[in-house]
Amino acid sequence: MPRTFLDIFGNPLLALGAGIGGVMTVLSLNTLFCIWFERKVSAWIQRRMGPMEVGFHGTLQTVADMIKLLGKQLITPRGVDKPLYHLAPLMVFAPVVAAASLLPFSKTVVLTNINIGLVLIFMFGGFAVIGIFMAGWGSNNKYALLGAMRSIAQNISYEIPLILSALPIVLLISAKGPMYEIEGEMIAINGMNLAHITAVQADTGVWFVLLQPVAMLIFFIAILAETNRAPFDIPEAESELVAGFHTEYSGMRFGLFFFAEYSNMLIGSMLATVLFFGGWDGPILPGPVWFFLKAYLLIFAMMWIRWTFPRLRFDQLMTFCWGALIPLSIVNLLVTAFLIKVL
Amino acid sequence: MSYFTTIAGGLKSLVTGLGITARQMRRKPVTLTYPHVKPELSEAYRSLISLVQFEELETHDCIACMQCVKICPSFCIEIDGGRVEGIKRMRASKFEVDFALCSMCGLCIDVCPTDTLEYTKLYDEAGYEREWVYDLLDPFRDFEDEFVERQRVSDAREAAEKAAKRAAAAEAKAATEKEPEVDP
Amino acid sequence: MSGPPTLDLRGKILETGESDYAVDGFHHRYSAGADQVVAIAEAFRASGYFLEMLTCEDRRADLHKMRLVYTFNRFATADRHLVLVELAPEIPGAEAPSIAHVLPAADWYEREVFDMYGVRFSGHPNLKRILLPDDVDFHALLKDFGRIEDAPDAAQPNSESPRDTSE
Amino acid sequence: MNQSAPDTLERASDDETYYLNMGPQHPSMHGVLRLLLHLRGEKILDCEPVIGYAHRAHEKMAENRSYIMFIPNTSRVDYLSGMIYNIGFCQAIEKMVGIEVPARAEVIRVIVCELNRIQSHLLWLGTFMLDLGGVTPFLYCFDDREEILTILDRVTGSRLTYAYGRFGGVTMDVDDVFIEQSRAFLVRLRERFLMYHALIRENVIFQERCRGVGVISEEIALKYGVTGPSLRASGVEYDVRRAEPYGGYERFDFEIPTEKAGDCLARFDVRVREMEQSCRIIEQGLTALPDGPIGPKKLIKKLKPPKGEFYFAVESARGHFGMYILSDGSDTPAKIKLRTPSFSSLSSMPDVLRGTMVADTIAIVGSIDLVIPEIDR
Repeated sequence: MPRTFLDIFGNPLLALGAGIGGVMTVLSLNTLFCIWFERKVSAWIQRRMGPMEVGFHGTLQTVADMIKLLGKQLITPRGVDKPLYHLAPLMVFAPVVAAASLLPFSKTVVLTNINIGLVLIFMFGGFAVIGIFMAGWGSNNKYALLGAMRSIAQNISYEIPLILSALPIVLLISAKGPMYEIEGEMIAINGMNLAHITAVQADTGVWFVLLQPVAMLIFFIAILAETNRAPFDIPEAESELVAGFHTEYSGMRFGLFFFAEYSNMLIGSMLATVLFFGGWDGPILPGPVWFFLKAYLLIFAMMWIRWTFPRLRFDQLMTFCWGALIPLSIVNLLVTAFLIKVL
Repeated sequence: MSYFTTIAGGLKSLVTGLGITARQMRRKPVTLTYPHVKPELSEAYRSLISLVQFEELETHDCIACMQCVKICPSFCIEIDGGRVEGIKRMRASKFEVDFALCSMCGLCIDVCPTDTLEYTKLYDEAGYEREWVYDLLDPFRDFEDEFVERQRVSDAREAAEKAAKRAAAAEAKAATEKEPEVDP
Repeated sequence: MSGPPTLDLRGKILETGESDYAVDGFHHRYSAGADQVVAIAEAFRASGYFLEMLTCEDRRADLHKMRLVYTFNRFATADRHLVLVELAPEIPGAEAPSIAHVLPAADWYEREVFDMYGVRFSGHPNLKRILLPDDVDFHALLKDFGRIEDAPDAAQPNSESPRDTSE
Repeated sequence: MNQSAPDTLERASDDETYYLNMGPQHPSMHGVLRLLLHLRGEKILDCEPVIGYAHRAHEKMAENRSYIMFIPNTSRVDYLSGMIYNIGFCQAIEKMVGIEVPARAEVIRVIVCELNRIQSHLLWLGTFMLDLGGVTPFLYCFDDREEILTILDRVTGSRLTYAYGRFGGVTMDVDDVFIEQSRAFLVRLRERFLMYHALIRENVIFQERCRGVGVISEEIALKYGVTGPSLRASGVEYDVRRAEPYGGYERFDFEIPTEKAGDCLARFDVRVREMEQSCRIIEQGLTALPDGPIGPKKLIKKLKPPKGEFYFAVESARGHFGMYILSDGSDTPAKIKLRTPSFSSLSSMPDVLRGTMVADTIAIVGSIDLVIPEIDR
């Protein structure tokens, strides 16, 4: 089983520092890359060129933008609820860092190895809603409030199919237990341990996307909704709510929301990779490379979808969740449970 | 059952959409990186106006007839001018256009009797003040005296020729008129 | 082109004028008094016509009147009725009954006429300015407002020889 | 996904009701329209459009300059169908004064007007998709629109505010390159229609957003004088080009597309089919382009119109554009009233929007194709 940072560093504070440093580096680089990549993907789809000026094919454009954002004045509008307004970006941003530390990115080394990793990730995902609502309420702006309202309803609703579509994986793993042999080592297997989920897929050579295609689809759609990506970007629907919950934010506070959005995308894609695409499993190339490659392919798919479809209306979004995704995922879960019991 | 067919149909339409954008993704961009690559302006492009330099005159041919001043919907043209000592042609002495007001409608060019107005190809000019006045005669000032001199000479020659012709005609006429007298 | 029979308003209208569609674009032309406007609008509404346009003319210079111009038309075949309504020349003071409750299209047109000419419409649900800001104190399309001679240093549009200094 | 009927809503001013100023600065108000929404949650109780932010006093300007000097103004009233307005104004004056237009100029006018109509509809299609959250079709539409602008730029010298019409003709003649380019464009556009159909019309999200949303019934249309594609989507076959043929349209063979439903989807369908019809008209025009002059030899500057009232209407991309001209016999109009279609369409909005949701507002206002400067004049 992989070694954690605690195993490597020995000292918990040192491990914590190294973990946060590592996660922050990865997330920052990811944000810088994703913004550039998103602009490039949209440009390709729309037959434009995208950023071309700063650096080779505009690669340094986001760096320049980030510097610009850092240099901008932080405007605090009159009439905002100051504590909430100031705290909100941090509340959106902090759970992202915590969630990112749970993902097993390689076979040998991980940041943490917790038996309830899956639950924790969903929990941190749920935290972000509080930050978004604080932003919406604290801004004292009707567009922001509408955006926040939509966001809460959407995120809470879509957590259900998200979890329901992850459950069959937990069942599949648990069905292999209680003890399972991985590379000659017997371990007490746990369906909610992300490292175990990856390890089982690598060991059997069957990625769960083959066993659970419906769950994969539902999970992916739910991830889109959870990360407020088009066609589910109604909390920040540009053409309706100007910018939704972050309408009143400027400078680096706005930057933090952006940061959180792209980090959420990465975490969602990584989680999907772990659950359905075998995580770091793959031939020739080292594990982490495969891990990030798969995650970025999923991110590319998310961008592709965003730049193809129009946006759903709020009530349609909810109908889609409660009328299609949740029943489907429940049926899928029951069928999986039944088949596991029978086979 | 219709529940599932609806979902399937919807999914199919979404996949079709993704296919279309994927096909577009493989094509070349249609945009230009503007300051580096400049689009070609069309021949007829309407921009700021200027005076034509006629080859045979070596200068403009504005005769200060005020047609453009009268027709300009933005009231942005101001012309001074009139008769110059010694030549027949009327000449403009001031042709000021306030381009901050000009809307490039082209009425002045249509109305010009001597066709001495034309569009330039300046597409990125901007005024920085409320009044952005150019005197279109400025590029021609140096030629003006020369032109007037030349014109005076040619006018004089023309006048002389005309006078000669007239004299000849008068003579001929006189001759024809005289003839009957001579004849009998 | 045949279509539904044209609306006959001669009983209700004071005066029927001459009109030739091929020349001026109106099939029928009427003059009416301000008190008849609502009845006229109701008649048009009942026959399936829509209010095509409502505007006003400042005719104080020649007719010594303000004049409202209504045109009604229908979708089926073109049948344009021009109704001219003469009002008192005083601004403020000229007033006509509103037809917004009969034809809601008139709501905004009447507001525009009020905005631009100062003609009031009695019974209008929301008679306030529509295009100009609420706090201006003029009616922009009246002939005595903003004539070009008032404008400083503007060329005269129709003078024969503007600033011809050649003489 | 059904909306409750407007009459089930009570218009209360209790604590639950709040007001939202959508605009004048808002990403999808297409300029400077302001909608004052009375909301409860996301549901619209009432809506009050506030206009006038782009008022440029075109009607006042008209009273202070001669007829010919008003020509450049016309294409600025509605900058998206500037050609139709521009040429429509010339046609109105020609009819009033009795100026003959040569056959070639007439056909050229029809062609450029229809190109302009397609251009306007393409821009509408793009911005409508933008309102619904689909950014990519917007850029595809602009790509196509760019072709039209290039074609028109070649003959008029301008891309948006054309000032191409003159009394009795047009300013510049078209050449073979124009005909070639236009034909090539029609071929290209017909291919693109297939793509738009698959990418937009077939898309399930698009259909969900549009079907049954913002129904303008025939009743509402009649009450408010809504015209153009928005009216034809409600099942009324009214098109000025057919009802009161002008400028030689009676010689062209085209259909007037109508739909029954009156919702956003119907308006979408009507506009797309109208573009196809415009393609047909252009094709006929290009084939039948006669030789001859394109206008009077000398620019007609001074007019002697008869005294009296005149009305002339053309079908702009948004509907019935009427010009009421009062002439006092001089070279300056005593009054010009521009009856613009968007004005009527927008005035019907409170009735249509009541009972819908905020997201629908955007879709509905987008689907009726408003050009704010045209409303404000």
